[in-house]
Amino acid sequence: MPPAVEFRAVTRHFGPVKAVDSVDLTIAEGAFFAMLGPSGSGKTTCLRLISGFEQPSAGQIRIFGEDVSATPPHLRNVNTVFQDYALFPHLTVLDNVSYGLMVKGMGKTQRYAKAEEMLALVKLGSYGHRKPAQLSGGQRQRVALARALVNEPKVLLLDEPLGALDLKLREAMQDELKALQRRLGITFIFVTHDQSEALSMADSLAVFNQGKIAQIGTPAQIYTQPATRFVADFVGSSNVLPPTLTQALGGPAKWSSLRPESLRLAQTGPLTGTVQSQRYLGTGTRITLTAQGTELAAFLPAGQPIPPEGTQISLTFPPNALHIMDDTP
Amino acid sequence: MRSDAPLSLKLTAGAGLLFLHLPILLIFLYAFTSEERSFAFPPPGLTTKWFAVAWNRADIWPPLILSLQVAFLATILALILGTLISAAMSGAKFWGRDQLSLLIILPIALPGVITGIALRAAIPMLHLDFSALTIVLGHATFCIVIVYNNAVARFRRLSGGILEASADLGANAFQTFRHILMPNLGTALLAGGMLAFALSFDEVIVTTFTAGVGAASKTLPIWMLDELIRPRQRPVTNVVAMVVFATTFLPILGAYYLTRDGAETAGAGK
Amino acid sequence: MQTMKLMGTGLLALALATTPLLAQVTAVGDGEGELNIVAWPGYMERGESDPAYDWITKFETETGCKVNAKTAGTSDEMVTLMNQGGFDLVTASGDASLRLIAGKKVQEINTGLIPSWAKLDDRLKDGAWFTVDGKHYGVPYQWGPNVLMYNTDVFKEAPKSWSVVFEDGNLPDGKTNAGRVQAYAGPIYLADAALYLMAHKPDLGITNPYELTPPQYAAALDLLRGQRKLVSRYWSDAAVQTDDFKNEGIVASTSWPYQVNLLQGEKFPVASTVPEEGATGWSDTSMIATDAPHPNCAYKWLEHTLNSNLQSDLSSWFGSVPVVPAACSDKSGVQTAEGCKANGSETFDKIHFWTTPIADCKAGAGACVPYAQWVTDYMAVVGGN
Amino acid sequence: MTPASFPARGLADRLTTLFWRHPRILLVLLLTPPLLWLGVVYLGSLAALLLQSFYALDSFSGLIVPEFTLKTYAQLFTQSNLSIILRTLLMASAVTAASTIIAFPIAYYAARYAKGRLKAAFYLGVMLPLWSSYLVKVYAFKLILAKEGIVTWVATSTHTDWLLTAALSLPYVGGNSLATSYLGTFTVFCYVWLPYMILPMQAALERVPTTMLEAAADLGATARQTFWTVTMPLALPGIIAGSIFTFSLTLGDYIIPQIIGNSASYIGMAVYQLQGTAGNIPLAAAFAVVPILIMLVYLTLARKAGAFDAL
Repeated sequence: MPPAVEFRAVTRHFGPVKAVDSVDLTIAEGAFFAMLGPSGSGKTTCLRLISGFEQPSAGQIRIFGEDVSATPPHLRNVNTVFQDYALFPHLTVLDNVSYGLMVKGMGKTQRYAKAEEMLALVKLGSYGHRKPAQLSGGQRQRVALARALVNEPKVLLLDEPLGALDLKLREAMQDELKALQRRLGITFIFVTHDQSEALSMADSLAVFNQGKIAQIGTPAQIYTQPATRFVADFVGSSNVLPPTLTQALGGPAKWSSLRPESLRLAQTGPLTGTVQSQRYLGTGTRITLTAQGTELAAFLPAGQPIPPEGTQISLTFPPNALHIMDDTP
Repeated sequence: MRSDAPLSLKLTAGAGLLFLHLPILLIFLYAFTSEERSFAFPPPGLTTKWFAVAWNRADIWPPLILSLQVAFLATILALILGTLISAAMSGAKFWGRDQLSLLIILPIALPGVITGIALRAAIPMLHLDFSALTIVLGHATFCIVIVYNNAVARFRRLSGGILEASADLGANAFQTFRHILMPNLGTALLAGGMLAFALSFDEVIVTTFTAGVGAASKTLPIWMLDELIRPRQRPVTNVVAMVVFATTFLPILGAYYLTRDGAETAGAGK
Repeated sequence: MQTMKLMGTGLLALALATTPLLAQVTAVGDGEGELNIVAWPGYMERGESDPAYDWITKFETETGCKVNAKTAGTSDEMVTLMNQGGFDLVTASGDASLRLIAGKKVQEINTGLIPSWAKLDDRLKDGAWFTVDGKHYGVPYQWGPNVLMYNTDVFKEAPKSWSVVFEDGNLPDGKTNAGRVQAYAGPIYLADAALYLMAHKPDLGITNPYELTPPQYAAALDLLRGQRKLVSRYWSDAAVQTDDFKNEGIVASTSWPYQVNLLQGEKFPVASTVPEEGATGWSDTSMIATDAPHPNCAYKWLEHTLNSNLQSDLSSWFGSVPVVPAACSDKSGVQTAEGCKANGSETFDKIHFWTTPIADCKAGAGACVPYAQWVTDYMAVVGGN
Repeated sequence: MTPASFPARGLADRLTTLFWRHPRILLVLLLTPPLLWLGVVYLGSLAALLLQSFYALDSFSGLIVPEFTLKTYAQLFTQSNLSIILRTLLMASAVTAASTIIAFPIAYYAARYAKGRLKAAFYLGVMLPLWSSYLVKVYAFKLILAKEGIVTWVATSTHTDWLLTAALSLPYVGGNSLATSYLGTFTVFCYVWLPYMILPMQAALERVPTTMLEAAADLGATARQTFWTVTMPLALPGIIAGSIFTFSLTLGDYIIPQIIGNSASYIGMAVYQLQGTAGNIPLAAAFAVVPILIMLVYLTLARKAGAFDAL
């Protein structure tokens, strides 16, 4: 069984700018895959390369083993949920959802039936006659989803799908999307700049930086074993330690990462410094200190005494918490 | 939230509008004057006979029909060309884009007399005779920008993704054009077309240069120019002006509502 | 590209096929259904201005030639219109006709095809303004003087001199003439100034107002520059002038009898006179364009223009003198012998007819200021310089 | 199991694929007809006209000598022709300035305060005069401004004729009557082109978000400061767009100064008369170069100011 999507040394230039720089990527069938990265890192371009709105300057893209280099978007069995939903303002919800079936030549009764079915699936069964302008943001999001899914695509692409929703709705939709993906078994690929969203939803994810993939792995791998300083910094606000400090802590002369939650207060410890600030986070308190010339953050779970600002403290950590990284940033 | 307008603003705005309309009221008044050849103020007497006279004047109808035909053809041409440019301009960046935007505006930004005299010099070089068709040629040239402006503004307002969304859902370029682009662009094109039509219908400067000889090239404004220069039954021109004024009322109102509603729908995709 | 070429060739062939040969017409065939004429305002009446004056409708019914008239306010405009082509006929004045002949824009007339030619006024038959090397290039239409029109409320008796429009001064009502007089916008009006100087500055030695040596010309221009201060608007259009007499307080101006008739017809207090200096005048000729698209209709029209009824009505309507003397007295139209006299039929020898100024004049080759110079300088004067 | 891609269903699909593979082809197809029209017919016409300006008129035969010369341009720089150009520029600038001032309250009221029906009424109020016959309007003004016309009649009946007399006795701009003075020409120009100024100005003002004005007020700006520091700079593109019309239209009009005014010539009139009456096409073409150059500079500056988006 070929992978759902495969990038082979794909490069995309915009003038002199390399938006995507020789990327190799394999996304397994049925995966819920996230592309994570700051804006301008190339993740959205990768998504548009899969849908066909961008064409690679070099390299090859395969969907289910099939080279789609010469296939325009409208002939790719791939659908997209756009960031701003891109609903057709002049069509009703029902016509929006059945649009893909209509242009493929399906009769009215049949396509409306399928569209109604899909609307029911996204819990918008009674909204078919409305115009997009009469819907709330969350409802439009579901219409966009239904409009894409009704075509039974091999791969569903989602571009910052939850970006425009408020926090509560976003959390509900995260669960719904996840459940929907499991139920349909379709490969979902979504793009986001929100690391917590990526970590909580995806089976596996790729972290993008400056047109390249910095790391691919499961959320746990990415979180606990960041491959580069960039990943450690971008995903979950790790402490990044320079080679000298790593060495002082007993590691090799390489960059390393240390999660704030693995640090513990101790009478004596390898790290000592003065508390500079503290921030109460509900489940605990985050304090910052400068130790051995490096600014560090530590997460102290609730129920512990919190040293006030200005106090000299020592910190310790379990031996396996110090994660050694590649030297590449 | 918005407070009421200051009195001084209301007064100046009102005075400005009055300035725009007093001469028009005068045109209406002199459609009823009993004087025939040249006007003097105040009118010596009032009569409604000029409406009947205008109706029966055989020489009004051919220019009126010609003007409608010319405006119609010029509008169609401008619609096609203006839409093509706006589609090209709203797509990818390409070399010469800025120069092209200048070129489109040129026929209306340069004085009509320049456009007129240039076409006057060029048309014989194309082995064309001056005729109603060359009037259409001239009018279409400066109507393009009217259509273009309306269309390009709508392209800009269209939530950019909907054309991509259509392709994504499996529509080819022609299906996207028919099902997505035209319904969303339609009202803007209609509004642009109406404005272009009205502009062509009243145009006199370029027309005097591109018109042929004889009755076959006599548009309504040219007829009016003749009538005004050589007055006989001058109130008849006022009657015609008044009727044209009254009949443009609805299309202009229509264009207003079309572009206004269009803005709302197009913005709603966001 | 190939198709473009083919189309071009096709158009060219079509153009050649429809262009009549330049040779003189030898017979008048059936009308072509249409006739395009460039004419002075008031020359082409179809009863729309006044139902009593209609000399087009009958012609149209008889010949099936539909007449389209394009009016021109100055001779220069007429020449330009004829240069642009597409017209069949022009009613050219003497300051345009020779230019048209020299520019080969009008064709020789076969007088044998115009039976009424014999009825023409003998003084006009071989007029130098349309006859070159014994060949006739047109058929006389009407002639008349450029009169001084004045408001009879202001002038209890006719002004004796053109000075009322040329010299700064007070009018009989005691008020200044500044802003109350008008001048003609055509460059040929320089001749009116020259005519005035001929009487008032004899030392300049002007003998012919159309043949001016540089010093004479400069004096005429100076006079016109002085006149600019008195004139608030020039007229090139008969209707504009009648409006200005009614609404702008204009009381004296050079004019055509046509405007005098129009205003008198509206009971407006004006009259006209030919002052002691004499007057310039026009003698207009109907000429056929070289590439006239409707030559048969054109010949039919030429014959029609010499019909006594048209000549009589036209002279009464326009205030001009018929070129067919019989039209004054044969009661074929509304004109009468007194009317002809009032329009200046006996002033023929006193009128300095419009003619195109050329550099080679009696004073010698290149001794006079040519017309192109008149145009430039007079435009500058009117433009305020 | 559905495939990863669908086969092309016909010509439309294949063409779409072609356009997708080579977007330039679509661009070329879209641009060819308008470029043929504007680039070849229109620019070609202008070029042909400009070429003529390098020819000269033979003063003897009155025919154009098709040989390169700068003689015609030398003629353009004679005193009388320069004064035509200067007069036209002054008039166009004055008309543009005055139109801006008169248009502003109308545009501002329509954009900021008018709503619903009132807004539609304002729109109609501006559009209708724009589309009612230009010629008939100009002739109506003849009647308004004539010595024995409406203005005089009103002035006499309200005993304000001293004001009119004072205006007419102003040096240079005054005259025998409004209809035969610069004041009259100026008034009619302002009247006829006013809607062309109001519409883009209103559009630009409407685009100024209310929140921005509120932000300015919130930051302590007075109404006057808000107006000059926020509203005006944001409305400027619209004003410039409107001024393109008022300036250019005044620059080229030849009908208004013929009907209302003191027979003083303007560029448009000069072009028309030289071409139509005098048959001096080279000089007419040289005259035409003046507004072309002025407008090209004007448009370039306007584009930099973002005025094209406001057109």
